[in-house]
Amino acid sequence: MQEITRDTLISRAKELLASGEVDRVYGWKRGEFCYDVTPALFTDAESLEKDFEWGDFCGANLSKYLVEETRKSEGKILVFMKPCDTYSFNQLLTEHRFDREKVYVIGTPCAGMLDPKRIRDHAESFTSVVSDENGVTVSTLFDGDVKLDRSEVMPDRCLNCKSKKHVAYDELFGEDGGTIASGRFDEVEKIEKMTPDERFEFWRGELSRCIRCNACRDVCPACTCEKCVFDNPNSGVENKAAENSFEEQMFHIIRAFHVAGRCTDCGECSRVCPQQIPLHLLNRKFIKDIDGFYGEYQAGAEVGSRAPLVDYTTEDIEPSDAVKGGDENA
Amino acid sequence: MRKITLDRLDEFFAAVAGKLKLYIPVDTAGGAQFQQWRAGAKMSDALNTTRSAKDFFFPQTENLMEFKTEGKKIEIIDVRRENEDFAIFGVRACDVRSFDVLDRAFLSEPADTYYQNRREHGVIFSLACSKPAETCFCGTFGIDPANPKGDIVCYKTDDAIYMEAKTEKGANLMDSVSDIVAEDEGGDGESAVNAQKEIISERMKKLPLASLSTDKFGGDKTAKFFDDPAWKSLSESCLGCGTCTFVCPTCQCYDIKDFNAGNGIKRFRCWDSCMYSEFTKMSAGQPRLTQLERFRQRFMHKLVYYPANNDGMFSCVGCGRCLSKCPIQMNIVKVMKNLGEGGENNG
Amino acid sequence: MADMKEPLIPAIGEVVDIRMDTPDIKTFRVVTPDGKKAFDHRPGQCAMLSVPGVGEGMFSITSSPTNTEYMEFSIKKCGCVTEWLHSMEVGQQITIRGPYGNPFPVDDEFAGKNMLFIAGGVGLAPLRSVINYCRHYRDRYGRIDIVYGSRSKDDLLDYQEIINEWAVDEDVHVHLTIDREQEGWDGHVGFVPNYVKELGFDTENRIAVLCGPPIMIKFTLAGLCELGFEKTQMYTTLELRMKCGIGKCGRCNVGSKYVCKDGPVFRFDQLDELPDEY
Amino acid sequence: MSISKEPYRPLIVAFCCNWCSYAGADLAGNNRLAYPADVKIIRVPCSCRVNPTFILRAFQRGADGVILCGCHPGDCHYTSGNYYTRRRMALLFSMLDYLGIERERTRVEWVSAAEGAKFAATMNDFCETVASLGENKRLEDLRCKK
Repeated sequence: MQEITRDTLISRAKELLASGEVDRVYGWKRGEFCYDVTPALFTDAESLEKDFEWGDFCGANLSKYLVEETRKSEGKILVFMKPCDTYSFNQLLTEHRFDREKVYVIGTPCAGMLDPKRIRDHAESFTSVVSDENGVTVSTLFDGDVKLDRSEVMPDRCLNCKSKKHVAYDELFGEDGGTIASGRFDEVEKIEKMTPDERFEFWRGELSRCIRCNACRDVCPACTCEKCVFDNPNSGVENKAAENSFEEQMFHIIRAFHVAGRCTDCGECSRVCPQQIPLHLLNRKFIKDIDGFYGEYQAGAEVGSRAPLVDYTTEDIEPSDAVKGGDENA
Repeated sequence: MRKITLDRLDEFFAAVAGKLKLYIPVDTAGGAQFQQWRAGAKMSDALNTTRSAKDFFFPQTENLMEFKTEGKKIEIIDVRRENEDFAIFGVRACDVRSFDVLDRAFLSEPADTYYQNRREHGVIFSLACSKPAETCFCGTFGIDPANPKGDIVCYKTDDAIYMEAKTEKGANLMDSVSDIVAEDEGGDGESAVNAQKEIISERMKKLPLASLSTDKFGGDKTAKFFDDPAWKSLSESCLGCGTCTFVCPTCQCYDIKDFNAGNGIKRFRCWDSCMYSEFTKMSAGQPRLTQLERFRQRFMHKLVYYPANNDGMFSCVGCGRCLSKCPIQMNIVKVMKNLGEGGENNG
Repeated sequence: MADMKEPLIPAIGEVVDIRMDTPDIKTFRVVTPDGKKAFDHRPGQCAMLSVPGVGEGMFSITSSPTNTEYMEFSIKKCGCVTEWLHSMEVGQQITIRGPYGNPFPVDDEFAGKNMLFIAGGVGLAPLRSVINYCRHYRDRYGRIDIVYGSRSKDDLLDYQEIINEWAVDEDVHVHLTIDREQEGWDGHVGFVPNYVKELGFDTENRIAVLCGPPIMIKFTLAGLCELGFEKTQMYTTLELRMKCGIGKCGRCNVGSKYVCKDGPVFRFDQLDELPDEY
Repeated sequence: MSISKEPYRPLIVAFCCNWCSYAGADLAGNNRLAYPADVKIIRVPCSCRVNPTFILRAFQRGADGVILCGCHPGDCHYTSGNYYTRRRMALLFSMLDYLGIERERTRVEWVSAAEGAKFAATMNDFCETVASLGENKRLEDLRCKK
């Protein structure tokens, strides 16, 4: 799997801590099982040695924590970032959410993370997962070991990985990859080709499962407002009631709209949804439209780029034509 | 002990659905969920549903009353209606225990009539687990998955489901469908059920969380744990979303809000989460300013405050939903293991 | 089901009189539409007032339980519900439910004691019901002292009633103070905690009841301890965010105690057992 | 039940920008050009003041169609307001269509202050299309229904 191992990261982190260049490290901490890894802050070598974890389940995108964490002390923070995390990192820099000097980024290579929910479809009550070049062996409590192909247990965001390129790093482990032409819009096109009634039923079925827990908003690195409109009682949309289909539609359209043009397609929203609603398909629809209407744009590709919704040209597409071009069998 | 073979299960469901609304766990894209039974619906054999059965008694949103106002006058409209009878099939032992936890909260003086009415009209078919998941720890709270409570206890073996009515409500329902579900004369029911109980208790011992214990917790431990240094490292990466509280079968907190629908004002109740930043915010300030205090409140309530008010019963049933659903994989098991261990050891 | 009494469903109350006591506190007199008192209450208990479409708020009932015609609430304008209440006119209907919370122990711990009431700003409202109750059953209690302070002279709540009724009562001693010098005011000037220490009350057979802003409670409590008061002799009433009022919505707890059900009246030694989250 | 059940009339919400389309509506009124009374006009300083939440809130409160009128691209009083509107609404309408909501329920029209006739014609046409679609069932809030 990655020839860069946990120990490489730990020794480098210990060096940086010892040299005083950074005063704390944002990494992951082991839990009860192999997959329940929690983002955690390490300040000394001893806790790093004991608890630091890095492997197939360190999928959490840590860039959002930096907004809060950089305010807490003057020192630098060391943070390990997969390629897709660095896009969110750049997008947050574009929006001046923290200053670049307070963060020391080490880019780590990534061959795609594993998704515990997809593993559980194949192997119930599993406790440990070992992955190597020819696949993944999952050892379960009652059904012995289950051999699986890696692509069966990778989340959609990794199967349709858009880029192995680190767009921001102070130091890089392993060599840098490039952007990949992935089929990340296939699913969106499949939905677009449905008839309006089918599309409505599909989304009503998906969104009706929403339990309004706000996990998708709270984990999204593009959603970093100090005070979200959904937490503001007199905004009228704050309604916590999963009362009927309208509330869910309103919440998800507005959530996706607020990150339109800024969403880097990191897939965190779908990773954390307890009801496994494919929320990335909403954000990807906006990305596909923006690329189609206003030219290829990847949020976070470079710091300071002007997001599509705060920019314009005099010959943009008219809204009435925008929808006609949507699908063939309109 | 009554028996129904698996191939005639649909007939059984149809018979019960003839008497009252029946809900069974059905597989959906988001894991198993309770849905109203319709002919041909296939029961999911997943271990547990994503949303617990709490929703049937304490729904996420519920209209309490309506107001009509003209000028200075107000008219209060009581929208409470007698609920229809309904039955929920396939409730696991942990979720059945969560009803006891909720009962103490809602039915204690002064009783909540919305909840009470639904409780009276609900019949619970509890289903013993056969294959617990690694995230299960119901044993820690004294729940025996092999002998769940509930109105009618069911055991599912390879070819049949054995049912035993435990309460009067359950017995009435079983009698009303007795033509489909015959009494098990052959007697092999007992042995099949006991064999299954053996398997479950064996498996429970092998679970990774089997040794988790609640000895250090309880109603009198407020001072001991309130200022524990471990809270800082436990809560540092908590996002403050409401997932753990909304998938939890025993979370009881709710918010009361008014919705001006134009044609009248509806006062409704909806689930609320102590993890949300607005939970205790008031015009005079906010007693729980940071996420650490909110995080602490949630687990202190489950392990200390609730037992203090309910003679020792914990407000957690070990169902494991928060273990698998938390975006950053922080949960009550890690809290129980790390609290009181001299903070620095946050392993 | 509709016949069962639902604690969350309120009754209709009508505001029959609005008195502007101070620039930001108004006292509302509430009765049922047919003119009677909505429900009986004990001194120190609260009621939930609500304006449909705006929200609900918990307010202490400031009129004494012995008053059977109506209920009064002194409300300071500081949030959306209070703002709306302050914009009301006489005759406006609101909804009311209660009584909630535990009352002051006027018949057991307080019986036969000398009473020392210490209030700051709008903190007099919860104590006014106890003071008038003690004045009504005057013989059951010893000497009554009332130390009440506010920002300025026109911020003194129920000033007329204090001067014309309380001060002239037999063996009732009123000590008023305001924070800063103000012309037209010849009384004491200074903060309540210092004034209490200045007056110096002996602790013999005396109960102190405090209510006011947290900062005032903190210093007054320290002052009284210096004078030798025991924590078991001192009471206060807490104010936290209360939504259901019946100890179920899980919002107003301090440690394992719910302010709306186990409180709002607490003795200070009980408060010490609770974590400092209020 | 009332004996003469009136025929179904759609409820249309029109956001009109203060400088052009609102003046256009005024002109239509001065010239006695008729357009259905079901159109409820909301004046906004510029078409880009309209936030997607407003449009969804209008549907929640019972609107069957929402039309957003602004100045012609290039004549915006604030020079670039309607350019942002154009991008924003293109994405929003495409998303609503993606969710299966009938695309004819939402529309953007550029109406200048001098085009009273165009304003009336647009409103008539929009009312007919929305009326043909019938009541809004896909973006409604049951609690606001009569």
